[in-house]
Amino acid sequence: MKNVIDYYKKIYYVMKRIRLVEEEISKNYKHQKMRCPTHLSIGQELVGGLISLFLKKNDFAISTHRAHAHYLGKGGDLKALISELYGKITGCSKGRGGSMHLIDKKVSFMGSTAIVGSNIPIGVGLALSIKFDKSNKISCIFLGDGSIEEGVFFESVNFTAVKPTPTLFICENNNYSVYTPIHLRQPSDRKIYEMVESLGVKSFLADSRDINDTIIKFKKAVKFVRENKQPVFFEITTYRWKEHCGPNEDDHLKYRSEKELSEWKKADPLKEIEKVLLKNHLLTNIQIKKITHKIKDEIAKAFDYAEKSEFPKFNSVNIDEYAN
Amino acid sequence: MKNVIDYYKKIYYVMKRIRLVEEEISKNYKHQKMRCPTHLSIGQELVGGLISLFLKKNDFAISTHRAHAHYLGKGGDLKALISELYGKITGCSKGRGGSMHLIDKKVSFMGSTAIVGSNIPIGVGLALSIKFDKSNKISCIFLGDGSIEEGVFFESVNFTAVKPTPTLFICENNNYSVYTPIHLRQPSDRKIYEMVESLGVKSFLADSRDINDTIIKFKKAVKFVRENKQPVFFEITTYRWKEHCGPNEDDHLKYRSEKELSEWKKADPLKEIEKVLLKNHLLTNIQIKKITHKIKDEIAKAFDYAEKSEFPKFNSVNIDEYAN
Amino acid sequence: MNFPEAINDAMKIAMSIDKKVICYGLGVDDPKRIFGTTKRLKERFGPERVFDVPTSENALVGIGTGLALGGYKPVFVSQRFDFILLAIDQIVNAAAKWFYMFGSKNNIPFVIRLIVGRGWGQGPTHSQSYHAWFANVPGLKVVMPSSPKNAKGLLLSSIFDKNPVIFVENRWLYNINEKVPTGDFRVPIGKASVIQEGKDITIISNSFMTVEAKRALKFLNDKKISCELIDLHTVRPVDWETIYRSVNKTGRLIAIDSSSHNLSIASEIITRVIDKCWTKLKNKPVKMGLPDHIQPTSFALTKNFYPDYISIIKEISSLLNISLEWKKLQEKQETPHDIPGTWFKGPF
Amino acid sequence: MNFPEAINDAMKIAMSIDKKVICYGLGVDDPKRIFGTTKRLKERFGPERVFDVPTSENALVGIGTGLALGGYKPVFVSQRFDFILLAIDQIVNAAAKWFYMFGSKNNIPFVIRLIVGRGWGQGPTHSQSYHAWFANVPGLKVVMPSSPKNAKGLLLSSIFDKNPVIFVENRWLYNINEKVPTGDFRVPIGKASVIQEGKDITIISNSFMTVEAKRALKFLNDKKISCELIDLHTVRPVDWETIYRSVNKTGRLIAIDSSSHNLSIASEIITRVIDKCWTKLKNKPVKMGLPDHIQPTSFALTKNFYPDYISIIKEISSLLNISLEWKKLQEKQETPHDIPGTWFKGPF
Ligand SMILES: Cc1ncc(C[n+]2csc(CCOP(=O)(O)OP(=O)(O)O)c2C)c(N)n1
Ligand SMILES: Cc1ncc(C[n+]2csc(CCOP(=O)(O)OP(=O)(O)O)c2C)c(N)n1
Ligand SMILES: [Mg+2]
Ligand SMILES: [Mg+2]
Repeated sequence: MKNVIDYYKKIYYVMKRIRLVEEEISKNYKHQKMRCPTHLSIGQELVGGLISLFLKKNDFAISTHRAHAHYLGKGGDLKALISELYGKITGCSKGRGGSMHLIDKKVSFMGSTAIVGSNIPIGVGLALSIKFDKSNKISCIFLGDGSIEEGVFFESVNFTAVKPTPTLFICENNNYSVYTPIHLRQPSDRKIYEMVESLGVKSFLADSRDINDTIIKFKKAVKFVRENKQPVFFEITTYRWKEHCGPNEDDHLKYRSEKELSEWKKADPLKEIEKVLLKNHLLTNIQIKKITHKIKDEIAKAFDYAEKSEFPKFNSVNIDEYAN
Repeated sequence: MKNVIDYYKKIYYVMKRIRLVEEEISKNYKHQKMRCPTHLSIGQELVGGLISLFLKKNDFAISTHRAHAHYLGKGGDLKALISELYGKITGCSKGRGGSMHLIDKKVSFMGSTAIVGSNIPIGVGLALSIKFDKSNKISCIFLGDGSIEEGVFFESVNFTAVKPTPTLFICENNNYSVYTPIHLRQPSDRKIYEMVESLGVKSFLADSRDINDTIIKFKKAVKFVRENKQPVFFEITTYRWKEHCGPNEDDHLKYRSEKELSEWKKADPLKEIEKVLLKNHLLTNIQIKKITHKIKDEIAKAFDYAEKSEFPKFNSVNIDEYAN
Repeated sequence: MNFPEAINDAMKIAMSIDKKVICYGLGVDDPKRIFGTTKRLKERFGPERVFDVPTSENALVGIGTGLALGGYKPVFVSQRFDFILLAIDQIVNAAAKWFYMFGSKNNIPFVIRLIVGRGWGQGPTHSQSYHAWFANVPGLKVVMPSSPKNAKGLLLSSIFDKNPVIFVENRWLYNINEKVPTGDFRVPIGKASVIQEGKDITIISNSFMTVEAKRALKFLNDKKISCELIDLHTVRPVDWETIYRSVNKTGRLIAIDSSSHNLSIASEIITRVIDKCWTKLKNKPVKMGLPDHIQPTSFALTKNFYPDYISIIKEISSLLNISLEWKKLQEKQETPHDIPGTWFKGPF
Repeated sequence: MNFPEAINDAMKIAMSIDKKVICYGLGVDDPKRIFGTTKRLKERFGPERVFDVPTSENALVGIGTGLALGGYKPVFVSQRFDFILLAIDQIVNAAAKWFYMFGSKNNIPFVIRLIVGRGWGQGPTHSQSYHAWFANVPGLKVVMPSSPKNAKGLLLSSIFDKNPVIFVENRWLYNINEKVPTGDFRVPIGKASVIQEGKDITIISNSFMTVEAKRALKFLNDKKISCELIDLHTVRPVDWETIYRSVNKTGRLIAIDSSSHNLSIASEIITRVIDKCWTKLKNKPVKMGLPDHIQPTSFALTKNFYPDYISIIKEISSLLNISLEWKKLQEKQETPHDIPGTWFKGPF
């Protein structure tokens, strides 16, 4: 138990930073300078924290439309993220991809894609390259509960079940695909992780509200993949606070109950970690203020950097579309 | 037990007829008048027999590239089948589809398609139409062990697991997709039917060499679908004797062992049924000769009909490509 | 009536007329109702005929084909054209071929509504429109409305057509308002619409490009340039007769597509016009369209990505070799190029 | 060396030169070895670099993209072009866009070999070639060899190209024999080949249509008709300069595609030639290709489905307004139209 708490401080910082970044994006979105579809991870920061603890810099990661937290958790450059949202040449994809297309090669964050499920086989391919290289990296694929329904998910899982690769599937089950609850998309009595187990891939289930358990299991999952060079599927129950796409709340749409939302907010893993840290005197209120201040300062600088950066120029020939 | 044997006579006739049709196609193929890719069902006739016993005429069926046995088992017109192979206007698809594209609306055989897995969601759609109609038909989807690997199979199973429809998936597991054995395509320790069960669809496994068991289970499966208006997955182990595509043997290719093939040939369900019928005095050798003669006569007439039929004419405008 | 209301109206009428009409797709019964196009359908026609689905595009199209074979008239909706790339096999190898391939014995009445994204950084995978691909697939019909009125009429015709129809809706049409006939009003598939007759030049366009062309007309009419504007309505089949008749009259052609100009409907129109109107041509025909380039996300990179009424005027100015002072028009533009109007605040 | 041997040779050379080259696909190590094109690869380079796979086209293409991101140079083989329609999403939305969409930071060296079926009743879903679709996708290169020699050289260039390449092989090329240079011989992507120079007319073709065009040349040369024959080699990018130069010289153009003529490479070529060579054209350019129709299975229905050397001669005869007695040629034909030679006994 004491072991696990050691992780809290680092995870707290990473999660807090993700939260504050997302909140700042949410706040500034109305100025209409981040002109692209943007999916926030507020409420789902734990995964970003987990990967910051257990992934190595050269482990591959590949994500989805909702990628900010993964990008930051993996160590992606904040300035390049904000600049990408601003569509600036300093953006991580030179403004060409926007919020849904993030990359940071320095930390092996290989990309995030906006077609549901499309990153999954690519992550398996990355894992296969690791296998061929005989290196001890692993390949992490972030995915949502909705992507499970795409055939390519099944094909990819089947592939690595036949041909074992060091793939870690990390499935954030937030119960929704846009406004559609999972019971309209998948049989109610079927658990995703159990189904995947039956496809031939070792699986875990964790609840983001049970932080200790989640950390222990995640650590175990990463270790298993790395040591056995075999795939693992890690499902984590979580919840998105904001609207599916965009900076606002969407409670007025009533596709989910107020109670559901408020219960999840009450169980906020970030707040929970903070509480535990305070209780265990591993953190003080003054330190929290300091951390907050430090992060906010960093964020302000990133926004400033993005604001001041140049826009890219459009080149009408197919330059930059082909590598030479 | 006695009950089951009652089915033997009918099933014997249907299977024998399929076998003789396929053999005649195989024999005549070299004359180069059946100019299309042709996948024979010799060795796999049992499924054709089963559906002749338990499906109703108005139950939907939809099949794959290897569809002759299903078409005949469902009651499809033999002359129209042979004519289709000959590319004649009297063919069931007017010569446009060939061996891989069979249809006989009179017996609700709705089509067979040549893209692996592509018939599967269409069969689920047919089942959904039955559900909307509130009729008590069922929809049968024939598929091979290879089609399991296509994402659309998974998507279709998931769909009907969430939204129950009277779908009967009939999976003929003949251990091969072309020359590739199943263990290179699917995890060796995973059983298809168990996996499908875990996807949320009730499943059965039968071995075509255990005829009684297969008949009982199949009857049960059909009954379950019809009564509960819920999907069932029925896996049946079987074996293809001839080459994957074409009229010949392919033993010289050595992708499967002589032993494997000869063991399956020894356990030939058709011969087995014949044996049991003879032993139980439900059939005599003279009757067998008579049946054979009758069927051969019918087949000869069908080939003759096909030979004598007219070729279709090509119409360079897009006539017949659009319904009016 | 705006565009989503017109679509919604058509859906309601079709579903009232014919109990076999079914509407399904991700979000058809969610709070946003596909930008309002499926509003109140579930309430009115019940959850069996209007239902949400798993994210499984390929199976969903196959299921539609099966429903059609079973006697239904399904309407499947995809919120972006880009997503349907997952279902190309079912559309091309199954739905499109079914009628012909099986001896014209079973037809597939099936509408696939595809919404094309534009603006606000929709970017590489949320703003594509491969209608030209589908226009190259025998067995399919491909319909591209350009206004609320023809959207309603064309959708009703599509739903009651006996063949699979790809129905392409540009997101920027959604905010256009016009008077739309009530009731079961149909616009025929395969017939182009001559929006304005003229004698100097023929403009052929589709979807949102017709809106831009209409804007250009206002300006050009003032300058006494007599343009004939033809909106295609459907890009498979194309109404060749109307096109040839017009070009034979005017001797000049600008063909505009609402996607990349490369291998576009505009290319095919020019090729065929060359064949059929060769001796009547006064100038070489001109094509317009988006650049043959991946669409970037950044605001700065999408500037001038789409043809607009100014670039149309510019082309005409150079084709007729007259000065039309289009540069001044550019200076007057106030709405940022990546939104359909200043009321739009993102993100969709 | 015949065509499969040339492909096989290229694969062996590529895999020897570069350990990162991987070959996978259904059947690459089965007894038939994809018509011999992957012969002895597994024995020579090991089962890790040459492997069979589940029937999961969409994932397999995604896996190739991942391998490429991980530093490998995968070559994926699909036995029919038609099957790849299941993987359009991965090709178009991911592989093609990756380099540009992520700021040109990671490139995808990835070859997808697609074999186009023809003859012996391949029919509606086993004889399609949608290379024109891929030629409309920025980020892809699309290569179409027309002989063993250029197949070898183009495949080697494709494997060592830094971008995703769609490599389209017509099944009827497989039986052509010619001398092929040994060793690491490359033919550049994006450069058309002038097979014969001439001054009366330009013929532009690709893939197996170039074989037919060459046959036509033999006849036409005898008749002293001076044709310039250009084989495209690649349909994205197209070598426009070579095309314009030729048409500006001859003033006449026949563009032939090896798939449906509708919305084809031939259409695009004509459209662009109109733009660039307008004043030099002596006749209207002509396009040829398959009918815009679903391909039937029946022997009787595929007769005249494909352009052949006789129909090319016929077109030229009408274009130059001279009588070339092509009808006599038709009478001389002995091999049934649906097989590449009398040695062929079906079924594949
Ligand atoms: C193939 C495809 N279909 C539909 C969409 C529209 N879409 C965007 S995000 C999303 C929700 C996916 O849900 P999930 O995987 O659970 O991720 P979450 O948004 O909950 O993080 C959908 C359906 C898409 N982008 N791609
Ligand atoms: C999408 C697709 N991929 C590959 C093929 C080539 N192919 C034709 S039949 C076949 C084997 C399928 O195996 P299975 O489903 O087990 O059927 P079987 O031939 O054993 O009856 C394959 C791979 C195809 N037709 N479609
Ligand atoms: Mg979700
Ligand atoms: Mg099989």
